[in-house]
Amino acid sequence: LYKQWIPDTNYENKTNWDKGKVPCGNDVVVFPAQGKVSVFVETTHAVQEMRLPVDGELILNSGAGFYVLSGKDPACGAGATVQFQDSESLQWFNPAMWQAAATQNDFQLGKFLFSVHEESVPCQQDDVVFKALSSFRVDTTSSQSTIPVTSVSVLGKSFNSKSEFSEYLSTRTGQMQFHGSSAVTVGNPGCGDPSGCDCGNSVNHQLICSTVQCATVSCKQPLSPMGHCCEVCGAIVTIQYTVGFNMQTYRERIHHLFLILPEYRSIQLGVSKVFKSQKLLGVIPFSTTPEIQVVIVDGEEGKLSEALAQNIMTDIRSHGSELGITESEFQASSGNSSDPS
Amino acid sequence: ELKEITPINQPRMLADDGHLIFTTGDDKDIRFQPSVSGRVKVGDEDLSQLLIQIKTNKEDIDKIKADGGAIPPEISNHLNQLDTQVSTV
Amino acid sequence: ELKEITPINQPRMLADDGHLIFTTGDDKDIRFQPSVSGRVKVGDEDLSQLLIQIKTNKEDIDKIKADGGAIPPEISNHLNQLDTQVSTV
Amino acid sequence: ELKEITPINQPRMLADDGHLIFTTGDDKDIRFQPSVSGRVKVGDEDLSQLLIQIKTNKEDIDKIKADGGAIPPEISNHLNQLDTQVSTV
Repeated sequence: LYKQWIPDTNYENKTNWDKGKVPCGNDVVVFPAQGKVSVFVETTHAVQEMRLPVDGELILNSGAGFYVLSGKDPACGAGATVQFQDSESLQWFNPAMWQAAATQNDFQLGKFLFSVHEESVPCQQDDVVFKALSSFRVDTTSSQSTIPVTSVSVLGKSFNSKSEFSEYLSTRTGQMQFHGSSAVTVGNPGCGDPSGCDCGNSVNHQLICSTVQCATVSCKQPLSPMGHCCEVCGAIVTIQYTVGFNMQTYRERIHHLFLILPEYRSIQLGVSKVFKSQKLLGVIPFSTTPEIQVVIVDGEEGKLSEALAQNIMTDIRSHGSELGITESEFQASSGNSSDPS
Repeated sequence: ELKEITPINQPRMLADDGHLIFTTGDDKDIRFQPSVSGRVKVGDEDLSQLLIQIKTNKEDIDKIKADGGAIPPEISNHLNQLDTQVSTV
Repeated sequence: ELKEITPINQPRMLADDGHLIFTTGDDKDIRFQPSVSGRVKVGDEDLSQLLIQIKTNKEDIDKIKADGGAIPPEISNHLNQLDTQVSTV
Repeated sequence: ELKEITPINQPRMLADDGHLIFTTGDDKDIRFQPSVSGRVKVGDEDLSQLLIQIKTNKEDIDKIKADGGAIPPEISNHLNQLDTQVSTV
């Protein structure tokens, strides 16, 4: 899948300025002296004065630039000191910083995929996207020395060679964009298994969840999906599969059969491969088996999610064998569950 | 996919340890375009004027190399003296 | 309606197809003014130094044009030789 | 005149009476650093070339100051004339 970093350090992004507006011709623009930042400038701006950081850069898109006026800019107001916001604390392992999609085009179309928290952050088989006409600053600190992914695209250039990307990281721009203790490495093979791959982020589970604020849940039996940081109200369908199961096909099938229906508009559904410990006598873990976890939430008590889970179970009963599905069960936060057959 | 974007080739204005640096990517220029009445100045110096001066200097030098510069007064004096001596022999 | 201020007559820095362009406005300059102890450099060259050199060169040329440069040794030799000849006549 | 001085060494771009000014703090340079294959141009002139010319000019001037430039034809003529006169005495 593609995972796209949401924040940017673009000049035109008004949320990057302390006054909540892009500075205009009467303003004094101040970048904090010690903030190491790479700022992307997409268009032309008038400034009264701009103070750059001691170490930092402005990347100028074609047509972008700065000019000064002889008098006041009548459209700008009295003029003020406008400061660029600090972006030091934005962490790679914060799930809220990422959007997921099946194709790059889906980002433009706003077709985002819901994932459990661990998979909201780029998985080892993912292609990481930083928006083409933008710059950013991301803190990669983690307990691991590297963050392996398949590819990273920055400023419109896609890197899938380990050495080329490591060279990019050593450039001035690379060092301003990526800071922190772990090195992002590209060239990890994509997911070659049609039934899907384990994300690989369970090793970072604590770090990921340390950034997440869980909402209080109001359902009878909140569920704890694997890879998620919070209890949820909704339903989980667990699928055992065999040869012939294709995760991408199955994700699309659920979308076409159910998610496009108006009654399911508020549904968020994430499909992932997880490794569940098999427990001997229910206590001692003795092996792990991959299975498919379908997490369904609806932002409310979970009734709608349960209805969808029932629909999915029905579909599996009729078409499971064609889809490579051998067994399935569901649990809902209402307390209902399928008969474990 | 992404089509028209030239990757990582944009010019930059950057600060490096307080130095102000203007850079460009491969094959890309930095151009100063003074207008008829506006000047590009480095400190108090008018860059265009000085660049014209470079060429004037070169032309002057070429002329001196070809034809010699002024005649040093010692030479003139020496020649005049010799003239006098020769004419009075 | 006053929002449409074109930067056309204003001094500006602009990226154009990867080139970085500094354009001055009508009667308006662009100045690069480092601190007293800072320099303006083009690549590895110290532009400030070189601009001073242009003026020094001009002064030197003016002096050569006024007073001549060094006396070429052929001339000195020739004059000495004539001196000797004249004195022995 | 710069309105105020920032205590920190932040490079600045500012408007001064409609002029566009780039400044740096103490001991900090302003550098123009195109890529290896990119050039710095002033109008249509290649600044890097012109900077080389400054040095060439200086070398030429030094040579002229040391050895003299070309021998002015008046001098050559004068000397030849003296030669003739002396030899016919």
